Amino acid sequence: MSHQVYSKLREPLVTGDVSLHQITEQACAPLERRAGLTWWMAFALALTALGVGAAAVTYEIATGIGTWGLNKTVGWAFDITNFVFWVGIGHAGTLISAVLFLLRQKWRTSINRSAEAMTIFAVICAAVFPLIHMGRPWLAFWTAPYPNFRGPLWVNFRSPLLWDVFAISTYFTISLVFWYIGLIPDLASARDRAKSKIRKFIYSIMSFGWNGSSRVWSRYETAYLLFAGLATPLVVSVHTIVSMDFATSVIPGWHTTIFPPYFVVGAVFSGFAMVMTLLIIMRKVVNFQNFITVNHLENMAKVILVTGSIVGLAYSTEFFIAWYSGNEYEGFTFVNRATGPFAWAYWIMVSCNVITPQLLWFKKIRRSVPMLFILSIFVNIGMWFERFVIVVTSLHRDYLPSSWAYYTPTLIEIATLVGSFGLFFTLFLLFCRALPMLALGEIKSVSKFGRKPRHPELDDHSKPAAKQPGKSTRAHQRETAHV
Amino acid sequence: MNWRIFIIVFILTFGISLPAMMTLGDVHLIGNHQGYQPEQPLPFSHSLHAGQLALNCQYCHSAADESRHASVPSLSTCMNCHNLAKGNTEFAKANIAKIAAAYEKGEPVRWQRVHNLPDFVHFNHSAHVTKGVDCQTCHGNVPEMGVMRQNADLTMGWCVNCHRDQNTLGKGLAAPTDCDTCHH
Amino acid sequence: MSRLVIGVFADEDHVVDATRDCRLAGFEIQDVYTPYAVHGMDEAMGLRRSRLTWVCFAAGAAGCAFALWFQYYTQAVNWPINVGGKDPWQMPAYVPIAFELTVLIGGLTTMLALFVRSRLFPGKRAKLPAPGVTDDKFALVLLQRDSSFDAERARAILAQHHVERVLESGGLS
Amino acid sequence: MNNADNIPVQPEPTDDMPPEVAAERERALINRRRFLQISGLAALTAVAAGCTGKPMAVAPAVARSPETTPGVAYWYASTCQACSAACGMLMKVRDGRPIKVEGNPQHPMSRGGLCVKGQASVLGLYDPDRLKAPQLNGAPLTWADLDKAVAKAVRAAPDKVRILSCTQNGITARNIVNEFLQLAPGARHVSYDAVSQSAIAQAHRLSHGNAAVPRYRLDKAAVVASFGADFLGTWISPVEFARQWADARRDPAHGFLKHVQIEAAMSLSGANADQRIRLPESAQGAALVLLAKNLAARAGINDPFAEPPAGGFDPADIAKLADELWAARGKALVLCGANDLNRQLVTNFINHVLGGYGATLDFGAASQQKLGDDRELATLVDDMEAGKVSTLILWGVNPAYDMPDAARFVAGLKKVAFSVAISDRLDETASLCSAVAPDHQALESWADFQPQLGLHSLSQPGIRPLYRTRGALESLLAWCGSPRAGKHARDVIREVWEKQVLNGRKWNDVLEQGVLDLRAEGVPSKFDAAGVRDAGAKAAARAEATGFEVITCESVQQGDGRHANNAWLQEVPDPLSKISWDNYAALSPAALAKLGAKNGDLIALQAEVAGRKVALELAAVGQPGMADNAVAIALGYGRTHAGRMAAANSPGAVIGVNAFALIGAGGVVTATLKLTGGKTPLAQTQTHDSQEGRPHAMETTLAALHHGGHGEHAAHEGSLWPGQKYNGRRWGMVIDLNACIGCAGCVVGCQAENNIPVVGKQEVGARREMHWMRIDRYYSDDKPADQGAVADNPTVNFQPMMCQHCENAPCETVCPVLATTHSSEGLNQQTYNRCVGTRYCANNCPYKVRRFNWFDYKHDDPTLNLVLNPDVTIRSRGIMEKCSMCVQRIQEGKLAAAREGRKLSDREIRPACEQSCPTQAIVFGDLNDKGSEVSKLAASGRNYVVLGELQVKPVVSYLSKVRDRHEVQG
Repeated sequence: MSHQVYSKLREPLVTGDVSLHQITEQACAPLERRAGLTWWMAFALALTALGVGAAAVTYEIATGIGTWGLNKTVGWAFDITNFVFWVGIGHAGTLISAVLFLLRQKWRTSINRSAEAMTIFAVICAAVFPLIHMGRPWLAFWTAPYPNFRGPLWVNFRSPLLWDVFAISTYFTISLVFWYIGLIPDLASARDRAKSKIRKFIYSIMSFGWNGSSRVWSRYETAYLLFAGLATPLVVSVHTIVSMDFATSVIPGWHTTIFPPYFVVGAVFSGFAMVMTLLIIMRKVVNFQNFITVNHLENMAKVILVTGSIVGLAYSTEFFIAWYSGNEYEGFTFVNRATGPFAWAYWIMVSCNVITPQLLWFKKIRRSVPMLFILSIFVNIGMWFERFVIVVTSLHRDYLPSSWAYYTPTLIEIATLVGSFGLFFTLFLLFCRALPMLALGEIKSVSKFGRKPRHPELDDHSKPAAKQPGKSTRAHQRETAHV
Repeated sequence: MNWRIFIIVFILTFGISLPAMMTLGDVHLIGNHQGYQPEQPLPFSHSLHAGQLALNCQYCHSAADESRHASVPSLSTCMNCHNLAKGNTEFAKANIAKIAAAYEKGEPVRWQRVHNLPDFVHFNHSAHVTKGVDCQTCHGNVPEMGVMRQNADLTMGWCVNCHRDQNTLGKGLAAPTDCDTCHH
Repeated sequence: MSRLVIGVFADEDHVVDATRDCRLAGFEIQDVYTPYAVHGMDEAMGLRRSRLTWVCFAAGAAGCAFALWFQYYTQAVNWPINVGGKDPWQMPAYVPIAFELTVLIGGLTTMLALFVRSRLFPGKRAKLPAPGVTDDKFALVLLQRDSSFDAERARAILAQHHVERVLESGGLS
Repeated sequence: MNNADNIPVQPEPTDDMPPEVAAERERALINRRRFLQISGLAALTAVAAGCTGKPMAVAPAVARSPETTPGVAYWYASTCQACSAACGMLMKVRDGRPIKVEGNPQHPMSRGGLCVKGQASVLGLYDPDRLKAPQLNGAPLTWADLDKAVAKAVRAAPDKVRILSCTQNGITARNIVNEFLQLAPGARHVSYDAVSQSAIAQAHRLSHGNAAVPRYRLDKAAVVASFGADFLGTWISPVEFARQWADARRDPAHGFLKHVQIEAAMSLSGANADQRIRLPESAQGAALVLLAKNLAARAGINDPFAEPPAGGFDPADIAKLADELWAARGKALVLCGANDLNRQLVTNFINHVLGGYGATLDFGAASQQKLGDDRELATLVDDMEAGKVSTLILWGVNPAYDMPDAARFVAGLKKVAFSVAISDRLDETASLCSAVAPDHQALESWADFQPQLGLHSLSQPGIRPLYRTRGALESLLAWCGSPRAGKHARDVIREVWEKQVLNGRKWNDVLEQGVLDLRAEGVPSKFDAAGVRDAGAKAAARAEATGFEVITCESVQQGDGRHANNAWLQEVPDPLSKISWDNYAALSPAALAKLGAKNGDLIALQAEVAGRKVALELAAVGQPGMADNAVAIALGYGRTHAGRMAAANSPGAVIGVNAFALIGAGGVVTATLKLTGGKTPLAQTQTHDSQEGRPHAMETTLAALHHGGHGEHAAHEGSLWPGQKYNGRRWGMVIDLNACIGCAGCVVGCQAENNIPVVGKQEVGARREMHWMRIDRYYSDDKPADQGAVADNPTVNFQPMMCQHCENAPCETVCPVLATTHSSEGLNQQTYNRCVGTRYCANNCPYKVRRFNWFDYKHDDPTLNLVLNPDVTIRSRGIMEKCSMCVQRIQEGKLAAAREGRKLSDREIRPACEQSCPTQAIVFGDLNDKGSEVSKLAASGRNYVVLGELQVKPVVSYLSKVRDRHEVQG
């Protein structure tokens, strides 16, 4: 045993000595046991927030956008801020599942399911806002280019808002497919251990008759790889297109070529922060410390540190270009951000997004779960304010000083924001109860990773290969595949 | 469940029904009342007046060449003829007597409007009459209609396609297809 | 009448090796049922590379072409409308949607192809060779078409690879 | 659309029914109103009806009269009665109801312009708070009964009858008043103006033996100096003056009227002047006297004045002004806005020295617009107090509201046995009277006017009276027992006109024109300098001032307050402060800071005016350009009995405070100000005053222009895209900032034409006003002013701003549903019914001219809805809207030309803003037609587009403003 050398870099992805069956047991446990008090309290809280938001949205749709604090100068504020915020949150999920998959980052396996779920729910939250921000949301279907009897009158394919429609719906669809395909084998596991008939029936329908056939696994793996390949440029494109809502406009502070990369990085930044927030809660609540280890958190903290620094670079680049361009409107907009009536929002953004992540240079902080939790909350707040700063401070003082105006949100808008969090957590909590939160198949496939073999008879790898054909190749493969 | 059945159901649901519902729903939404033929308070016959008697449309609908409305004739216009023409049949006599009585009393007849456009469409009769568009082009073969009926579907596409054809098919009326032609 | 010989294993390394050996010994492998995608199984079973990649590529290309054509048709042919003084055919503006439809149609087609090819659909009844293949068991299923099937040898190979138990069955249900 | 379109209403009004059949008439009225409700609502219900296909009935007229073709608009000439200026007006009557009023281009005085109040007066017709039937002691009755009661009171003591009327200058009105006075021997008629200028007439009585206000002729002037007279905004005949002023400055190559304004409070005239001298009210007399001395010295005549006390102004400024005036003698004009005999006498002396009488001031067509006589009014009130008045007929006046000492008037009124008010509503005065005889609204009435001697103007109705009202002329005839009693006012007027002025001209021709110009010109007059010396001494004298000098002024939008219930006028912001729905205490920013107050802080104002203690509480507002020791308060607010709008739509509330009590008897009124600690929200449409040095509202100097420079108008060319071609017409507009005075007439004209909703104080305060057009007002602190510190007396620039109809419109590109697109004639079209309301277009508009329907702005008052223009869709909530360049007018114009088989001529189509502009600052036309006016102006050296560097290529361009002033120093 002592001659077996395992690299220090290859720390086990799953801590604790768990067998395959134990993985299934532990992962399916939250589905099968009765919900605890914590869950019910959290669910009640989320549902209340959702109710508040639903009431606010109902009131707004029944009365008019005037129930918000917008005016003729500031035509978007909380609505689009929330939209971009949630889309951003939705990026980490796909990033973790697709990009890290393509990069063969095996540590993703224990967090990708919940990250993907988070993506789906965040995109749902995001999609609510373009819908309810419309003056006549009941006519939202007019943004679809369907054949009609108006001439036919199509849609305007030049509008970034229409690109959004396509990007968000594509992103949602592909993310959902990706997530669901990942779920199918695990649903089969849940099905095959289900005791009650109803459970079995539901999981039977949802698992598409999955039986673990290796022929299907083979295609499945190819398809999964393809989805990852499709989702990776997609995730970049979505936030690029969202950024084009602003970048293709003529408003100083919006009309910026740096926006696409800036938005994508910001989305990764905020998305990872939100994943971290959620996972820290989840690993505690459902006892997943074995699967979601401090190593996972540290890895994510590193991503947050890098993206946070890029975001900080983007902020300073904006200022530099505003000065360097010599454009008086552009220059004013950025000075106004830092010193104008919305300076408070700007400095919240800078301190949360640029300063706090720098603490992650310290390993102690990176490995301190409470510190990470607090930091991730700060980043969430900061990234919300980043979108608020971009949307509102650019609009409130643009070209003609005669139109300059201030913006104050109303209670309805705040309630809508609260409601979107309610929707998100309601969906997430239901997900925790109804679906396997860990990608069983994937965790099982890495459960031996960085760990000594479970079976004593497999201990000796130095035995001649002839005696056990294939053995040495397998073991070798496993060790090299992850280099 | 057989997977073939599943695929058929899937295609039926998403491939056909949804697009069909959307397109048909669209027609319904903008209020297609083609064929609308409301009952009128008096049995006035266009086929008699415009058909057999060959009265010019604008004899009664006199504002068609100067106003956005073609205008429904006033009772005095009816009485121009019906002072003398009292009717040949009992039915005609009775109804013409009703007109005369309403005229005497000064009570207008409340006709049912056949062609309705939404408020955001500013159609103008005079623009079309001035350019020599026949009434029948839109209103159909009125001289053969006993009771007036909406001939065309009056959808936007119907308007626009005719306007477009004027330009592309060389009919030469230079009909605009700008939005603000009708929507302002 | 064909019968199945099912070897149930507890470790992925064993089942992979058993599969390879069985295949090399000339046994027809009906399938191997595993709780997760076992690395090296394709090679062990001698499976060809999946053609889903080509399906995805073709569908994506078709989606892209459709998107470009559709945007061109609606904006420049069917009813060209002056929007912001721009040309009816304004390629850069149509790129985002062309890309999105490439991904959407490519992705959905791949999904459908996977489901159709693998006969997966909601409500299908799962046919398991042995309990636990979705949990912690690995089942190697050998197809016994005729009497030339050497059951003894098969069992021997399975046993050599630490098979937990061997079942025989008339078919999966 | 309009299911009532085919019901005729005769615009030619018929006689009132005899009073005996009042009951029957009432029933008829109900039917009629029912119809009006239907037609008004049709526009609104049709959206729903059109979609749901509910049956709609058409009830055609039983017999159609001429000029009642459904859907066709007819225009009738009339006279605007929104203030005493009596400008010429045209009424647009569509389907039996006036829906728009515009200036009458044939009118020699107003020449097609109409001020903001005039534009809004059509809404007054449909005011739901009008009185609907005569009243006696609070109970409605028939006209016959009312006439009996009034006639009895008149007959009882004819010598104790007094008629208190607003300025009545029409020959028929005078004829009837004279008949009344003859039939009631001993009765007296007193004229009363809420904002009196009676000192001018009195001064001319002393100096010229002619108690008249001369006709001021800016069209003949080369230099005008105004001491506190806001002649562009509110003074005597602002529309006439504004046009003359603008015409005299329009083409700087051919003469340029220099305008110097000397004033304490920032007025529209001061904002537009070449040079504005900020001078406290108390120093203006001294400045006038010094100017007179300077001029006398230059003229070499004996100077009757003592040296005035110094202080408050720089004598060098006055000397320079004297030089300029003297150089332009014969073409110079000095105006004085103070209702102060002494200052007016000095002004007369100055104008006399400058040779103005007979040239720039003319008695040949003396103004008849302000006939009020303060002394006669004082006598009347004395008589009332002394019980010498038994019957008081109040005609078009509201002294209980707008007399400085209203309390004394009210007390006197209680001693009058019988009082009858000819009024359109139960206002502050009418509600105290024994009887109320509701008058027709201006658009329902026959009347005549003579704003200047020899200029006769007719008013004819555009609709039959909506309620049981009667014209004032008819009422007076009925009450004095005239043989003409019971005759229709039209016939009475026609008879008088036939006798006095028609002189063989055809009545119908004159009626069609609306105006008859028989003015004499260039009448010489003699100057008598006897009283001038004394007046000069009194004018220059300065009391030891403590506290703030109070300046009460009419605001451009509210005037004397008679339109307080007109929502359009409440909503239109003040041209300078940009505050709507309120009046306030305007203080210089320095004074505001000294008080430690911020905009909107409540202050308590206490003053003693002519022995009365006055205490008011109102919001303080910093107004650059105010003299530091002055506080200015707009009159016309604080109406308690005007109606629901003046009460901000909540019973008991009142918009603003009544400042009439602060009007003194000629001298300077001072007050103490104290912060109360309270705050009040202000509805302000523009909160940032500076242009931040950006080249939006551009300005150049006359000298620079003569040297070929006109500011930096960089050309912005080049594009990645070939762009769209406009082969037919390409509509465009040029706005001459040199002519624009910022009066906001266009704003209300646009509102009336385009069915723009009123949103109320709270929503305006939330920056959600719906006006498609706004006037941006900038205070420039980057250019040194001629006097005082930079921010204290800023240069003011106005810039009308509405949709610029950019060829490369950023709004169009971003709309996902093609709701905003470009037309083949170069217009940016907004298709309301396609809009889903993402507001992306508004965000991406660099000019911020798009307006969003935040709520369903209710059109639920069936009477008010009658004013809606059937050619413009009512926008529901969630929809974006904006200036369409009055595309309904463009369609109508093109169609009219096509119908008549002719080519469309240049300037035949006029958008509402262009039409309404008193100074003709806006020109619309075809940019592809090189001969069109708009093309010529677009090629002018002063032409520029706002934000040209964005390459959005607006088709609206501006001509930079020209001021005759010194170059920027340093």
